[in-house]
Amino acid sequence: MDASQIIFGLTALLIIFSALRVVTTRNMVHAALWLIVTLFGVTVLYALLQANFLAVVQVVVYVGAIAILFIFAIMLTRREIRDSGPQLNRGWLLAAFISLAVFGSLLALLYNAPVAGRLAGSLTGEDTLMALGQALVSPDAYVLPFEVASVLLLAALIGAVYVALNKKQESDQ
Amino acid sequence: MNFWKDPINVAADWLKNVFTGWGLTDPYATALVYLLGAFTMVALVMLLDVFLVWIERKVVARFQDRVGPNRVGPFGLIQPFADIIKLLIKEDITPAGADKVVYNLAPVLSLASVLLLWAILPLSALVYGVDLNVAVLYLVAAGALGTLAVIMAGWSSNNKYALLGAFRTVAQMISFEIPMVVALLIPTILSGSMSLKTVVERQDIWYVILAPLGFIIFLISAIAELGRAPFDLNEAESEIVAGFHIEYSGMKFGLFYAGELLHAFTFGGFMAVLFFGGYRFFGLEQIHPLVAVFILMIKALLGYWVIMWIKYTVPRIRIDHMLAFNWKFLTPMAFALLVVTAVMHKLLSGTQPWVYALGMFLSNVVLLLAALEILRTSARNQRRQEEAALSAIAQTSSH
Amino acid sequence: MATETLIWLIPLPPVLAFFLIVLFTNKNKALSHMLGVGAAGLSWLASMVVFVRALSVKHLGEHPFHASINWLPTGETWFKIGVLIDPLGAAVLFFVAWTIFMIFLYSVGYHNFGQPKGDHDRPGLPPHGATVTDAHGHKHTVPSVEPMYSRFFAFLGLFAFGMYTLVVSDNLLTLFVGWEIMGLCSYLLIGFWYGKPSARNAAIKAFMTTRIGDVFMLLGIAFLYSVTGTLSFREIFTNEELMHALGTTATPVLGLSVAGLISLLLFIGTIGKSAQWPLHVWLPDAMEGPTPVSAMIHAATMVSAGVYAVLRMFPLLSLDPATMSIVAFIGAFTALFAATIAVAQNDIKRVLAYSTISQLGFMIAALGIGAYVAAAFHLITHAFFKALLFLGSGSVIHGMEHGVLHTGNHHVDPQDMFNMGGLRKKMPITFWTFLIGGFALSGFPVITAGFWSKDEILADAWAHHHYAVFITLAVAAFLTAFYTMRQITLTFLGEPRTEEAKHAQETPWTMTAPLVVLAFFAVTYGWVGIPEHFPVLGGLVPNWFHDFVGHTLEHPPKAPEFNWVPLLTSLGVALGGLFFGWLAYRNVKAPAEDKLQISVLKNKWYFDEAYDFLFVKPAYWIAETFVYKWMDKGVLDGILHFIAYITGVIGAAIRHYIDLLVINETIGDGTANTVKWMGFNLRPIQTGRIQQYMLASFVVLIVVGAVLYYFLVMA
Amino acid sequence: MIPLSWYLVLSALLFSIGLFGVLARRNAVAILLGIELMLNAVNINLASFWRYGNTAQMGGQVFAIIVFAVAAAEVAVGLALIISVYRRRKTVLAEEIDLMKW
Repeated sequence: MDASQIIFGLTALLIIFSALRVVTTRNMVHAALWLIVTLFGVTVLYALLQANFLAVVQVVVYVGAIAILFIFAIMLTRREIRDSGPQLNRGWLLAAFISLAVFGSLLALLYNAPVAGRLAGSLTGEDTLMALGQALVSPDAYVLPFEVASVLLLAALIGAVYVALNKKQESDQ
Repeated sequence: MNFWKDPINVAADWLKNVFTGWGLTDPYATALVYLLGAFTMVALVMLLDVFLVWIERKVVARFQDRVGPNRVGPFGLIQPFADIIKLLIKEDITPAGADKVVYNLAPVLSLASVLLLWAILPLSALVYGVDLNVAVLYLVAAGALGTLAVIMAGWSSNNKYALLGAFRTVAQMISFEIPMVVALLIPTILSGSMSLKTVVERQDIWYVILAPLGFIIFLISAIAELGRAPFDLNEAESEIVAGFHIEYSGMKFGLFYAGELLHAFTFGGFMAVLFFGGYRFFGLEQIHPLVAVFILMIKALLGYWVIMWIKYTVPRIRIDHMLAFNWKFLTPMAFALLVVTAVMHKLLSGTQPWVYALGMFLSNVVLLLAALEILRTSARNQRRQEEAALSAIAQTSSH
Repeated sequence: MATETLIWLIPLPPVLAFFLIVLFTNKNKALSHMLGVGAAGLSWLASMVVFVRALSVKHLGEHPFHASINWLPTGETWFKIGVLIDPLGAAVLFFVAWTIFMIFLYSVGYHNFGQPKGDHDRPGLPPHGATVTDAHGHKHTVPSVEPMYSRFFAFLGLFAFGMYTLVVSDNLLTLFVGWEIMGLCSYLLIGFWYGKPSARNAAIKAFMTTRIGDVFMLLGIAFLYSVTGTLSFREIFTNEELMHALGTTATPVLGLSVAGLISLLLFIGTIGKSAQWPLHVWLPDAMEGPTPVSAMIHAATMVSAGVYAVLRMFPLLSLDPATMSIVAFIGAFTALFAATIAVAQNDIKRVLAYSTISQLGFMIAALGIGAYVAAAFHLITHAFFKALLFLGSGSVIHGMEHGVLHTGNHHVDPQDMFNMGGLRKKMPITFWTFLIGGFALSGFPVITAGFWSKDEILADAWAHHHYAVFITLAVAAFLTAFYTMRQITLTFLGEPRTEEAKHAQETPWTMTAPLVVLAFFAVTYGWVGIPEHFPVLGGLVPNWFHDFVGHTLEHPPKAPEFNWVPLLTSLGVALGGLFFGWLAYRNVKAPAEDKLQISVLKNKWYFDEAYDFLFVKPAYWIAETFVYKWMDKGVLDGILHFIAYITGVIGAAIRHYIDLLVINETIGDGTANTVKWMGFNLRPIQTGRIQQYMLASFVVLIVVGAVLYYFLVMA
Repeated sequence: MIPLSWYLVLSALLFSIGLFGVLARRNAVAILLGIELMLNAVNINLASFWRYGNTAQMGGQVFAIIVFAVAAAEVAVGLALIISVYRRRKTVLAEEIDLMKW
């Protein structure tokens, strides 16, 4: 049991617990905050996997922007601060069963997949950030998905503004 | 590695040997040593924070042509401690209906986000927290944590005004994050790497000379990120009471206040590292690591002084003007600068250093002039339309 | 001008007149008749010039006036048409020109040119006279002018053109063209007064019967063309081995040779045209037309065209004795047959019509027995005195109409001989010219031309031992003389039997002048053909006609040597017939007294009824019942109705079993119902709740994943 | 050292928890939270496959970044829609937003 395994165990527990909390808490803001805790757990995982760039981007993008967006949305769409009534809809039992079934089938897949037992190779000396940067922009690697992603973001930006904008004009009249 | 050259690492190894002696296996020992190192760093920084309170009050006084605290101890040095004691004694009130956990966690997080920054600040060639290769982005991530703390504070204090203040602060911080990220990219382009240690090492010519406009944009967005001076609208007295930390009193407010000051100083330090050569001062830093630390501290204080200077001289800007300024002027200019620097860096990379420096400097000046020119024409059009509207109203009324 | 071009131009003026009258001067009566008469005059003049030039040519037979042009392209060669004037052509041209000119002049008077318009005359009906108030103010009716005056002259012009083309043409085709134009004109002129139903029926009857003959003639022409490759007379007849080939090669029909068959077919055309025995029925009815028409068409020119055609084809005919005997038989039989009918007729024009048929029978019989010159001679003389008789009867009728108008009693038929009588005092010129014509017809010895030509035929018959033909022709001649004298006595001699006869007046000069001219020819023309060894008069005048016309043939026939028997028989027959005719009818007052009014003769041996019964009724029956009722209505309509019924049934079946059942129920409504059912059952699935959709999709994911996994990985 | 299977099991578990969140929660925003969890699970997988695979091949990390971009875009548009639905329909519960067309 070396250090990384311990850290992995702890963060795994943290992630699973906070994910369950996200899904079960009745107070929406708490759910958002628990999501943020999960995100931090995932950041730690990335750090463990020595994917530094992902870890930092995870924090900047998810925690910095998306979580806050969630909190904004939750604030804007609640009549009163505390949500009342059960947060689970009627078919939650079937949903639970289905998710367990999915989990089971994924485990089955893993059980048979040959790759599962492999160990991590050494990563000393390589500057993964430089390699990632080049992979992102070199024409024969991933420049096209990168550009398409940027277009997607632009579209989403305009879309969100447009949807919100209409509403604002209406509310102005 | 003799003690004289690299005192901290020598101490660290010594300590580690002590722990292994006590029977801890190697990983645990290193983990413990890192932990201790972090503690010492935090302690020193908190001490510095106290000193900053004093500096703040003295400088503010001097700006407002008054002496500032000089009663408590020589030159008022004890005044900060007096303040701390006052805050500790004050009654700690928690508003009814506040979300206890989140309410109490908010101030801790805001201070934590500032302390996290010190991990990547290279104090000297050998003395630094950790040499992250994504240090620049780490800086932005820590900023994101600060935003989170603000929201949690605003929402958990169950106060409509706190919530509104929090929203406005968050909007401001997120908006100014983008020009800051772009401004941070410029030293990355010039030095070719994101880790601050390599930025400092490759900074033979101070980047402020190569990209003065970059420094200005970084300065403006940093001030906005802090929520101070011209952009401190959210906790301005004349606006909505005291912003998101209305309901906080006692030491919780103290934490927020200390966090804010330390954040300002940290950004002074980052300005020094990114644009003023960090701990390097024409070779003086090789003498001894502590000398390097001292040089860095001097530069950081200068940066902090500039921030305070702007704070107490520039009038407050309205929130929509501020956001408009950011989105319509600062961000486009930042992107333009990024492109220009990248292109010029590639063009001039082969030339002598002085040609390179001159070229970069001139490009920045030209860009600045162009930006100002665009600003002036749009302003003039705006004024002409206003006058036309006015004259039209005047005519109709005169009939 | 060259004779050939002159010959080309002869037919032209009448047809020009026809078009001018029809198109332009229709309204102006004076201008129209001037145009018509002028054109006829021009043609007459041209014919006379050509006739004189023909006489002046020695041996016209060998090298006649002949010119031809390329008309129809037949592959590399051209079908040539042209004009030919040989001795026969010249002679016929002579009498045709004269008769046509006389009839043009006569019809001016006949149609009362210059008289006032009729009170209630309608075009299409004969004029009924106009009431005129003279200087003293009292009214009396005067014959009115023919309303369709210029139309009459136009048709005459067209007819003249047809006759002239027939006469001058050098080949069978243009001959046939002229033949057809004359057929058309006879139809138009018989039915001139188209208001009268009898005129209309007569025109149709004439046209149809001649048409039957023409069909066979056309067959003959086509057969000739296909065999010889040309229709020109000279090209065929001068070609010895062609004639020989025609004569010898046999044909499956009746065992005749090719030449025989062709000539027989052509002869059937002549039977139709010259109204010989089987196809004679149309000529008597053709009397419905105005008298100049009857005179010109049905006495002088048109009917003689048939004989002219046989004369032209005589060399071909003479090659086959069988056809010769058929022709002879038909000619003789028709002569006797027509004569018997003529005796019992009361209408003045009908008597003459039947006499024309019998005289034509004489000519055909002459041709049948080989008497080429005699036939031609009788053809020409007959044309003159028959035209004279007809025009005479026209002026008699015209006079009687004066009487009818005078008395106002329109029920009296101006044409019935028993209403006349004693007209010699009222119409002296008409009487004398009519008398000469009658004597010429009956063959009064020596003086009249009729005697010489008829005697010629009898002499030929006797000389060539055709005794059967000789006897029939003699009897026919006797009957001819008898009914001629009957006619003369009934109309002219004795006392006027009716009021109208008393008031009959002489006709104006335009009508009597032609009578005198024709009478002159009726007498003098005979003297041209007196046979040399005639007892008294033989040598006085050279038998010009015989050797002139004879030379048209390759080897001209010998004149028959003199024999007393034919001479005596013709003398006896002629004088006997006349005497008995006068004796029988000198005091006959009414038709009842006439012993010869035997019904069988009166009704023309019931041929009309027979034909009606044999052909017309069956034709109607076939058209009416057989084709219309049975074929059209019964069979075709039947089939159609049956098909309609069947489709109706099939349609109903399809609708009932396939359309309603299969398509509507199972396919149409069926699918609709199933879709509705499926839609109804599937609707609950679409709850609108997004989570249920995701739920369903993941269930499917798992199931499919498991299945795929099992198959792909495990197996 | 941590075997790859641990990461995969963890991400599978996180994925199914997210799935449960999506299927069971009534609040539309909670559904988006669930989706975020699922996307994070995917990212863990990508990063771990990158790390335990051939680290020179940056495919894993690149796709993780792209998942970040997509997630951000999706959240932005999703929340904008939910807010506009809320303004129009005054409800944010998934069950009540069940009209097929507006």
